[in-house]
Amino acid sequence: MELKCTKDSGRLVVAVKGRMDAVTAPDFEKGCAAEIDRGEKDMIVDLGGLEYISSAGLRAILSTAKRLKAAGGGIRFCSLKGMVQEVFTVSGFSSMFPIHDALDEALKD
Amino acid sequence: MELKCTKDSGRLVVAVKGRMDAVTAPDFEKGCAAEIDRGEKDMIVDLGGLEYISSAGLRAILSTAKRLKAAGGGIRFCSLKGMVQEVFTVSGFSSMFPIHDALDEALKD
Amino acid sequence: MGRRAETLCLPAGMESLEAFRSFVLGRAAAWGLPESVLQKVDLVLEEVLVNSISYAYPEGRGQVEVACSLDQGLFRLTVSDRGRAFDPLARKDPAPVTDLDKAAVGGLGIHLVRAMSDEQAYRRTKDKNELSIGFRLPDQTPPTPPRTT
Amino acid sequence: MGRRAETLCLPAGMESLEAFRSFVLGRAAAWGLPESVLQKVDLVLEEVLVNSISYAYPEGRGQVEVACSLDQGLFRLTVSDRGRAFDPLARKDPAPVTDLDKAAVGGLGIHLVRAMSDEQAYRRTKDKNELSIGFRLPDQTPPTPPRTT
Ligand SMILES: Nc1ncnc2c1ncn2[C@@H]1O[C@H](COP(=O)(O)OP(=O)(O)O)[C@@H](O)[C@H]1O
Ligand SMILES: Nc1ncnc2c1ncn2[C@@H]1O[C@H](COP(=O)(O)OP(=O)(O)O)[C@@H](O)[C@H]1O
Repeated sequence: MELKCTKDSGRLVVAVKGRMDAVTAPDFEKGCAAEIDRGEKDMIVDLGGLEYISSAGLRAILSTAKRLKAAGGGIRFCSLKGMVQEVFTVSGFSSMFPIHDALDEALKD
Repeated sequence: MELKCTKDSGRLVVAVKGRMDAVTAPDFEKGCAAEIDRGEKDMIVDLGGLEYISSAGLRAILSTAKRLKAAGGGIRFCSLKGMVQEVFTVSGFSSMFPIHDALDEALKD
Repeated sequence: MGRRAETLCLPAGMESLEAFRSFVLGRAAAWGLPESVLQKVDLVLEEVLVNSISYAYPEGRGQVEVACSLDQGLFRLTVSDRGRAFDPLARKDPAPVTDLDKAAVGGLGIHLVRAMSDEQAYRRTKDKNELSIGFRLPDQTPPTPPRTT
Repeated sequence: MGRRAETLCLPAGMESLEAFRSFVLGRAAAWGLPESVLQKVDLVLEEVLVNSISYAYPEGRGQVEVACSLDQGLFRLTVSDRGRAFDPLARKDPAPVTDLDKAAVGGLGIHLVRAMSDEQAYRRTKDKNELSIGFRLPDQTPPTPPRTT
């Protein structure tokens, strides 16, 4: 899994690539926690490069989302595809979080 | 396994690289048979690049050697190393065939 | 008569995940499972293995065995351990939670296993947990070619 | 108490050789076997597997199981099949032939198995052939460091 945090139009974009599984999911959680510690409250997670996610990945996302909400902010996702989209649907994550087709739409919101 | 047949000082040198196992040994036998069909009677087999040999490899060598002898010629080996040398020793092949340390010695003989 | 199952048995540790994965996906790919099914197998395998590894042997480490077979269009994955008895299919599937404050962290693995596979069966025989998951292959009938008149 | 054996069970076909090989060498390397022993394991595994694959199931195909374990400096490889009973260790080791005309093509596999391993045992239990081969690891005592005075 590869994690890249950048600022786009003043907003934090976390781009995730590869596989988010039981082995790599903690890296996502840690990477996001570091940004929250740095004062970030809102996060756009770009999953365009994510090929695989398991319940360990969902767990890492959920605790990140809870942290952001506790900080008074929130999380949104964009560019889900294939099995990642399917896992978001069957887990209810697609109803729990704002989901955008592409990054530019997420940035407009 | 990689097989390269060249002429050096007018003598046929067959250089073998990689692994000579149950899957690849028939390729050695076929490659040599083609040379014998073309009229070759004597062969120097350079095993300097061979990393592994199993009984299937010994079997392929033995039938090639029998063919060459039947044609009135013979086979010799050079540059054995590691486990290939050990397999030649415990199988008796080192006593059955002329073995040389290096190709230039085999060519002198 | 179907194919006999092919099995791999390794210690119940996270370091075994990758070997199990390449064994199962290697077999499944060799048997011609399409990418869409491979992804489901990949996910279900991780969920079931991680549970065995995390919960089956609270004191010390045991072994986990993974078997796969293909029979009449059904790819079957069976994961067994000799840990404490646990029937994951007896758990009521959680009602979908869409409120972040109410969502519990965890507990989604077994839900995904059900959602991503076509058949599930649990057996306890002697001291063995055996969870068997079936994936139906898409119909292989080739599409009717378009008419060219 | 040693490690429990780790096993892989696949169809008795030449197409299974590579999967068995990467399983066994992967385990052996993970357990720290030195290259010199790995090469012997590689060879012995091929010889024993090719025999099971070639001779155990004359009519149709069955399964072969490979187990490996490490216990007190002995790496043990066990190959089992449910084919016809055959004890390779009962064969008299052939006298070394050094005359090309007298050398028979074939029959060197079991000889190499013996020569390249430290222990061999065959068991027939019920309908199962079980050939177990042990490789002793070189003494791990680190060499005394040279004095620097
Ligand atoms: N093999 C098992 N043995 C014992 N308990 C298990 C086993 N698998 C799952 N469980 C229990 O079921 C619960 C739900 O499992 P799961 O849906 O995979 O979510 P998670 O593991 O993320 O909590 C686990 O928290 C655990 O208490
Ligand atoms: N698993 C087995 N079942 C039945 N017969 C076997 C088995 N393994 C070996 N044999 C017999 O033993 C002989 C010697 O085997 P081996 O030393 O490996 O040489 P090779 O297979 O090259 O002939 C074989 O030719 C075969 O007749």
